[in-house]
Parts: sequence; C-alpha cells; structure tokens
Amino acid sequence: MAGKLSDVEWVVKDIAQTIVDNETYFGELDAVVGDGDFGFSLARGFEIVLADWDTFDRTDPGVFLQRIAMTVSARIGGTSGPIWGTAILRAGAQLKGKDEFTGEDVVRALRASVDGIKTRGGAELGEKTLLDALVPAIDTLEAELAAGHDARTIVNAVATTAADAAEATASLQAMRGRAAYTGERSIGSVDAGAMAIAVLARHLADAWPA
Amino acid sequence: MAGKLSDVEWVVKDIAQTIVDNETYFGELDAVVGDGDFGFSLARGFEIVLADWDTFDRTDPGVFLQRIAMTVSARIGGTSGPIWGTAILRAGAQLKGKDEFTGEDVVRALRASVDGIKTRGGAELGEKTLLDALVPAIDTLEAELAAGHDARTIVNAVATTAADAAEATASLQAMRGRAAYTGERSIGSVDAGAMAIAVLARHLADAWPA
Amino acid sequence: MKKFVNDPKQFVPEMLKGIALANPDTITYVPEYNLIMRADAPNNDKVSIIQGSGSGHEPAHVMVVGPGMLDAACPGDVFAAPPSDYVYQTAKLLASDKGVLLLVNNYTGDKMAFEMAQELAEADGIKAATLFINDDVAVQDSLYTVGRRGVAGNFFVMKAVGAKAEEGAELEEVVRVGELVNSVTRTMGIALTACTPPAKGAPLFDLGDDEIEVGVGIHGEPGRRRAKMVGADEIVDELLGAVVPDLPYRPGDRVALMINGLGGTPISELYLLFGIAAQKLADMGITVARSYVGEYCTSLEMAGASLTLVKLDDEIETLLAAPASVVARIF
Amino acid sequence: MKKFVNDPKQFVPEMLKGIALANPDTITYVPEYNLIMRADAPNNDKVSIIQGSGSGHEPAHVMVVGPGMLDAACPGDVFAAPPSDYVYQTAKLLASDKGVLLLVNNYTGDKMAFEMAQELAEADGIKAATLFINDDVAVQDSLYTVGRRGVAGNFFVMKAVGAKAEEGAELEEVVRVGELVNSVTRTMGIALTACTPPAKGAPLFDLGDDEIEVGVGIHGEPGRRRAKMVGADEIVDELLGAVVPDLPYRPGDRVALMINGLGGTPISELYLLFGIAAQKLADMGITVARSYVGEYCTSLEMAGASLTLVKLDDEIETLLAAPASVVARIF
Ligand SMILES: Nc1ncnc2c1ncn2[C@@H]1O[C@H](COP(=O)(O)OP(=O)(O)O)[C@@H](O)[C@H]1O
Ligand SMILES: Nc1ncnc2c1ncn2[C@@H]1O[C@H](COP(=O)(O)OP(=O)(O)O)[C@@H](O)[C@H]1O
Ligand SMILES: [Mg+2]
Ligand SMILES: [Mg+2]
Ligand SMILES: [Mg+2]
Ligand SMILES: [Mg+2]
Repeated sequence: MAGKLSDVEWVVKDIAQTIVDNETYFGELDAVVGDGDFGFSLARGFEIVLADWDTFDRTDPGVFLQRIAMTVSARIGGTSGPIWGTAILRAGAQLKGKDEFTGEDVVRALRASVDGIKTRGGAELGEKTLLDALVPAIDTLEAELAAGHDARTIVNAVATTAADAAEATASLQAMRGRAAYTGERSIGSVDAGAMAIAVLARHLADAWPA
Repeated sequence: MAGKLSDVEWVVKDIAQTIVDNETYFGELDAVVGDGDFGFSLARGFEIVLADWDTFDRTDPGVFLQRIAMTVSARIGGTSGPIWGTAILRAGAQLKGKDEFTGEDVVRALRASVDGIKTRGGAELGEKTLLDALVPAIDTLEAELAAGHDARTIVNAVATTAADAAEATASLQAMRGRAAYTGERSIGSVDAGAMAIAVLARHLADAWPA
Repeated sequence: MKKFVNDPKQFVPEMLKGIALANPDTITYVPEYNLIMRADAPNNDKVSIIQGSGSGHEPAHVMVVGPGMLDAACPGDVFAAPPSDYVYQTAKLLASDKGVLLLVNNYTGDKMAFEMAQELAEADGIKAATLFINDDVAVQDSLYTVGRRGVAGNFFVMKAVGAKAEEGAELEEVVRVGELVNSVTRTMGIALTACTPPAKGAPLFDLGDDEIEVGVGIHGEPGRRRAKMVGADEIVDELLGAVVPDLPYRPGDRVALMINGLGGTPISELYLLFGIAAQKLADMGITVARSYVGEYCTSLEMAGASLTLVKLDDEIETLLAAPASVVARIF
Repeated sequence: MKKFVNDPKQFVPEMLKGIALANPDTITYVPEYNLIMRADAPNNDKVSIIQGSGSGHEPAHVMVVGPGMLDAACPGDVFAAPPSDYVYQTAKLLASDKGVLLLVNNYTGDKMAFEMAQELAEADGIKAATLFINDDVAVQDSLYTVGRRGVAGNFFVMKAVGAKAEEGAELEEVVRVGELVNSVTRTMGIALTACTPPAKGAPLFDLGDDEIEVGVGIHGEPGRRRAKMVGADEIVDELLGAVVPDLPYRPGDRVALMINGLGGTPISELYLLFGIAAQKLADMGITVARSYVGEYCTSLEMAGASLTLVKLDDEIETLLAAPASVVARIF
C-alpha cells in the first residue's frame, strides 16, 4: 500500500467536506457539557480550506499538509484551532520530501500528530478528548497493516475502532477543555472531539475508492 | 332609605377587601391590552386603607371618605391613584356635614365622582374606561330609587347593570389610558377598570345585609 | 418567573437601597417617598430637575440622578406612575430659589400625578414647571388620546435640561431647551419577547417563536402590529422607515443616533444594529455626529431595541456633550 | 431563535463594524484580523495591553478598548478563542518599545492561542508577556485540569494594568500589578436561564422553570450543581458563601464589590442584589469601598449574575480609581 499526493488530497477534501456537513451535529455534541461551538469553529476553518483548495502549495504531500495546517491554525479559534492545526502540521512534517509514502509512514505521521496534540493541550489518554478515539484508531491501522489486509478492510476496521472508542468516552470524566468544568456531570455523554474522529473515519471508509 | 357613617364604612371596607382579593384577576384584565399593573396598584393602596382602618377621621361620612381618598391618592400610583382618589374625594365633598344621607345624596355624590374622573383624566363615555360601567350603574341606581324599590333589589339591579355595561366595553375601542395605544386591537376585550366596577358592585350586592 | 427578588412588593425599595449603598457619598435615598436624590441637592443657584415614572425602565430614571442630569427621581412601582403625593413631596424636598422642573413621560397616569403635584407645590409657593416628553412615533397623535408616549428619547431631554440647569440658567430657559430637544427627537421600538413584572409573575403578552411586536411600548403595551421575525437589516429599515420621515430628518442633517436595548438584548446585538443604522443614515446623507449604544430606557428583561434620532444644532450638541456623572457608570 | 442578526457567521464582524462606526475618531477596526484597537496605538512610551477571548461576553473585551484600559482586543467567534494567527497579528500591530502584555482568560483554547502567538511575536523580536486571569471560584483548581476560569473579575485586572501602563510603567511592573490584582480577586456566578449562540440557534442547555445553575461558566458551561430557585437573599448567601472563604476576605478588609449581569437580567435586579450583598458584607465587618453594578462580562442574553470581590490596598485602589474612557459609555 503506497500513497501519493493525490491520495492525501482526497483524504483532506473528504475530511473537510464531512466537517462542513456535520457542523450542526458536532455543535450539538459539544453543547451537552461544553459550549456548543465545536462544529462552528471546525466548519469555518475547513470551509476556507475548501474555498482556497486550488491555492495550496503541492510540492509534496508533506508541504501540502503544512499549508492546510497553517490555514486551520489561522482561521479556527477555540481549542480546536491549535489542536487540529498542530496535529496536521506535525503529520505534514513526517511526509515532507516524500513523493510516495507507505502505510507505515502514515502511522508515523499520525503518531506525530498525537504527540503534537499532547504537547499543545497537555492531555493524556483517558482524559476524554479526541485522543481517546484517535489513538485506538491508529493502533488498529498499525495492526491491520501488519496483518497485510487490503485497503478497504483496513479503513473499515479503523472506522469501527474509532466508533467504538468514541462511544466508550461516555464513561470517562472530562479532564480537559471546557467539559472538565462540569466534573462528574461530564460522565454519561460522549466527547465531541472523539465522536468527530469517528464520524470522519466512517465517512472516509464509506467513500473509499473501490 | 337613609344612610349613616356605619353604612359608608361597611361599603368602603367591602370594596377595599374585594380589591385586595382580586389583585391577580384585575391585573390579568389589564395585561390584555394594558400593562398589567392595575390589580397591583389598587391592591397596594386599599391594603393600606384596611391596615390603617381605625385611624381615619370619622367626624361624618364625608370627612371619612375624604381621608380615605387622601390615602388612595398618596399611595396608589398609575392612572388609578389620581382617578380613584379624585372620585372618592369628590363623593366625600357631597356627603360632608351630613350625619345622615338619602339615596338621592348618594346619587349626587356618585355623579360628582364621575365629574371628577372626567376632569382628571379627560375621558368621556364610550372611550372604554371605568366610566362606561360606573355611569350606567348610577343611572340604574337613580331609576330604582325613584321607583321606590327596596335596598336589596336596588343593589342587585345596580350590579346587573354594571356587569352588562362592563361586558359591553369589549366592543369599544380604547381612547384613554395605555390600552388606547393598541388602537383597534383593543376591541374584543373588556376594560379592566369597568370590569372592576362590576366586580365591586356584584360583591356589594351579594354581601348586602338582609 | 425567575428573577432576583425577595418579596415582589419590595422590589423597587430594595433596588433603591442598592443604589444608595453603591453611592453612599453622592446619593440620598428617602424611603418614605420612594425617592433617590443628589446628596448635595437642592442648590438655590440651580433649577432642580425631577423625573418620575413607573419603575422597570432602569437605568431610567433613578440611575441618571447626578451632576449634569437629574437632581431627583421619584419612581412608582413597576410600570405604574408614582403616586401624586410622592411627586409633591419630592418637589418640596428639591425646592430651589430658581425653581423646580418636573419632567414627565407622556402617559395618562404620570401626567395626572405630576399635574396634581405641580398644583400642590405651587400652592406652597414653589416655582414649578412641567415638561412632557413624547418621542414615540409608534403612536399616532390624536385629539382623542393622551398623545404620543415618552420612551428612550427622554434621555436626551434629561441630558439637555440637566446641562442647562448646571449652567445656572433660569427655569424658563431650562424649559425652552427641554421643549426644543423633545421637538426634534423621535423613537421607534421593536420587541422580540415580552417581559414579566415581578408582582405579576407571568409575561405580559405572548409572542410566537418567530413573531415580533413592532412599535411596542416600554410597559409591554402591544405596538403597531405583530410581524414575522426578519433579519437585522430589515429590522433597521422598519425602524428608520418609521422615524426618519416623521420629523422628517433630511439629507444634510446632523443627528444623534441611539440604539437602546429594552433589557434582554445583549449589547453585541445593539452595536450590530447601530452599525447597520449608521451606514443607512450615511447613505441617506444624514450625518451621525453623536452615538449612543446600550440600555437607556428598558422594559425589564424584554428582548428588543429602539432607535432614536435627535436632530442636532450647535446648542443641543453642546448640551449633550457637557460633562455629567450619574448613578449608572462603568468605573 | 430571535436575535438581531443577519448571517450568524457575520455576527462578530458586524458588531465590530458597529463599534467602529460609533467611535470613528478613537477606534480602528481591522477586519482582516477581527481586531478593535485604539486609533492612537501603539505608543512607544507605553506598554500595549491586548486582551482576546471568545465573543459573546460584551462589553468584555472589545468594548473596554480605550485610554486607561485595553489598547486592542482580538475577539474570536462567539464562545471560541481567537485563532492564534490573529493574536499574533494583533501583537505585531501593537508592538511598542515598552512591550506588549497579552491578557488571557484561563481557558484551554485561549491559553494555547496566546502561547503560540507569544512565541511567534518573540521570534519577531517583540517584547511580550502573557498574564492569565482565573478568578472563578466555582471551579476547583487541580493538577489535572487547565485550572480556574477567568470570568467577570477580569475587569479589575484590565483596569489595573491599563492604569499602570498609562503611567508609563515597564512591562515587568505592569505584569506585577496584573498578577497582584488577579491574586486578590474572586468571582462566583449563577444562571437563571441558558443562552443561545447565534450560530447554534438553540439554547445551550435546558433549565426548568424553577431551576438555577450554580457556578455557571460564561460560555454556558454547566456549573457546580443545579438547584431550586430561591429568593434574592439566599442567592446572595450562596454567592458570598463561595467567594468570601476562598481568598479568604476577612473582617477589616476593604473590598471592591461587583455585581455583574450575565446579559438578560435587568440592572434593577443587579442593584437589588448589590444592596443585599453590601449589607451582608458590612455585617461581616468587610468594607465595600468601591462598587460596580452592571454588565461587565456577559454570556450573551443569559439571565443571571455573578459576584466579584477584590481585596483592596492603596496601590490597587489608586489604579482602579484612575480615569479611563472606553468604547462602552453612557454619554
Ligand atoms: N487539552 C486538550 N487536548 C486535546 N483535546 C482537547 C483538549 N481540550 C479539549 N479537547 C477536545 O476539543 C473538543 C472541544 O473543542 P472546542 O469546542 O473547539 O473547544 P472549546 O470550546 O472548549 O474551546 C473536546 O470535545 C475535546 O475532544
Ligand atoms: N383617562 C382616563 N380616565 C378615566 N379612566 C381611565 C383613564 N385611563 C385609564 N382609565 C382606566 O384605568 C384603567 C387602568 O388603570 P391602571 O392600570 O392603573 O392605569 P395605567 O397602567 O394605564 O397607568 C383602565 O382600565 C381604565 O378603566
Ligand atoms: Mg466548545
Ligand atoms: Mg395598567
Ligand atoms: Mg401602569
Ligand atoms: Mg469554545
């Protein structure tokens, strides 16, 4: 399984479109114990990614991701701007200079995203953030790649893991972000960021080219 | 039919108590096209009349009414303070110096109240104010007295007229008070002040000593 | 009803007590007459300015007592004119050699109370004048009614007479500028929700989820008509469409523009309306020379706003720009 | 949802445009970075004070730009921290020889955006410091969370650093007084209703007709607990009971007392609460030397209030009393 710029473009565009389409849903998730702006914030930034689509530097997959990250950082506010911006920036750094990349490169890039998110926001696994869906999803990706499964099988498995992990955040108490202020009252509802990861993964899997 | 101080006391006390008891209802009537304070304003004033009951000068029925009027004027705000205060003051002036008074004296006193209300507020009959219940009620009182009916028959007839006249204000367009600002939209609901007159008259009739 | 209140009957006195405690050096509260006055009033070299009206319109009028505006305010209960006796007592306490000016928003109850009070005060030998404010264009003037209502534009009249009185002007002069400002001031309001008087405990009227009341009064009196909710641009068109042709305000005029919140609308939305209105006035060739955005005359927690224009000349502009310092303040 | 708004996405820019049109001589609006700044800033003899945060808290922070308070405010969308790039651009525009102070309400998003911006600004050679405000006692501080929130008490920090900067003090001195004021300031809030962000179009949470949210955040985050509605006296007991023991404030202390409206509560009710609180503090032997009643840091149209105490010393009292003149104003 080898990837190239056009694959990254396809993934980013699918993610951006899914974010814009789910603005209301993501906002509702954040309103349960947060402040309801998560959908709005993400959508406003990825809307611009789509609008400026043709203008991004496409020297290689890494550079492309870094430009996307800069738009996200510059135009998304809230917690999500720095978090998502940092995540995409760090992934881009891993793919920089590679016209072609492997599945292992993707895992390495996503692990770098996770490290970036942790550094930026100080969160650890189990603190009810998007990390709690993202990290299990990357673990599945790594295992499925090692097992040598085909691409469609892999993306489906990743989406399933992300969905299960996102659902499982309902039992966690929020320790980060605004939801943390509610203490024990945050238990019982899923984390908005984790659920967004699951939705994005599911859409990628469903739309994955045959 | 001759009256004395104790009769005036009984009537004023019954009116005051009925006003206090109907605070909410009178307020609701005023809220339809007015500002909803009519019940509150009247109740706050007549509450004090009841609280200070024993302190009023009782030289004669007229003096007694004038003292009541001063409390009402001093303590009731809105349109109703000046209107009801003036009405009671003018009635008192007619009964001043009379230890005993006749039914005709009562009619004369109430006509004086009507004139006072008209002078104070500039309203005429048919402009959807309490005058539209008060004036027909006085007309009935005068006719019933002339016909020589007994007291219970008279007060019942007065109450019936007041009720019918109050109901009939629903077809009028308000020309005075806050309700006037709504123009044609005031048509269809009864006037709060007129309905209050009807309620007071009905309670007096029902409670009238056998 | 959820409000910060103990006994609804004590709502106004408890508010007044709060005003006094927040301004111990400058404000005196006289509980017997429900009265808030400047601690240093009356001043015999200055006309005393008194305004009364129902409560529920705060900061009008109890919170605009202070140097450069009112010497005293005698509020009634929520949405009820003060009793005439309290107005009279206020006039007596504020009596000054230069006289007393009674400012009245033009409503039946207020008019009667202030007229009775003026009579009583004059009988005591107090020099007194009464000035009616009637800036609301929502109500058509007519021989058969009490006439137009006084609403948020009363701020400008209070400011102008306050400044003039501070100069030491005679009562007649103070009345003149008050009448002048009133004559060039027009207001129109729109409500998005009803309000709940504490003593009533329920909203004064019902508005649907997509309905607005156009031309609403500041006591929850219904307005000109009920309409469907529209965008802010169209709201401003509706307000300007009622106000501008009424005086009329013409190209070349300099105006003060006020966007007044009715109580429940955030100031962010008021600035948004202000921006739209200022732009549209500029497009008509009308210059906004002074701007006022915030809550000046409210209707408890009603969501909504009113728009006021004052046509300026040098005299009015100078009076509006004069320093003043009142109960309502930021620092 | 009924709000004065055109396109919800343009809510903040249209508000900022209104601010600029209402203050053409003193305020500059920079649409590219969603920025409101003093027209005469930066001044190389003065530290530039910048505050950013989500919108929806007006008058905080865009309406406290002006001499004696902020040099610029860079707001985000409603309830969302500004993007770090805009904070960075603001720091660049306001760069002064004396340095730039970035004031941040302590929330995850704001903290990250301002830290990233400070890094970028310092890389450009700009002298910059960041100061976090965290006055909300509703949230227990803890190693595992971002810590206490910055709420209405931020007004006092902005006022103090603004006054100090106006004196020409060095950045370190300005930071010192800011930290000092923050360290003696505590706030606790209560909501009676939820609020509706324009872009969401529905209330952020549901409160029953007799329920209140105790310790609510200014973004509609739920608070410490939900409770039954009670009278104003008990509300004040709840607020003082959370705030007073926290610092603690002690008999003999001089304090500033602020009753801040969360947006939908009439100022009449705020003065009522103020009166009760001032009386109760006096009974505890605590002297209210400065008073603040009104809307300082809101949550859109949420009905509710917060109570803030600041323990005063001569230095703080002088800074709070220093003159200032900001976008939010009466005259
Ligand atoms: N410190 C953190 N580190 C990583 N992710 C976080 C952190 N805090 C919050 N999040 C994620 O961000 C989501 C909320 O994003 P957003 O609504 O933009 O933030 P806010 O409104 O709190 O500023 C949460 O659901 C959570 O998944
Ligand atoms: N000018 C007037 N003359 C006589 N009665 C009036 C006049 N205006 C109003 N009223 C009566 O007063 C009632 C309202 O009283 P109230 O609520 O105290 O007045 P408001 O709130 O308008 O000041 C009306 O229902 C009407 O009967
Ligand atoms: Mg959020
Ligand atoms: Mg009424
Ligand atoms: Mg009334
Ligand atoms: Mg947010």
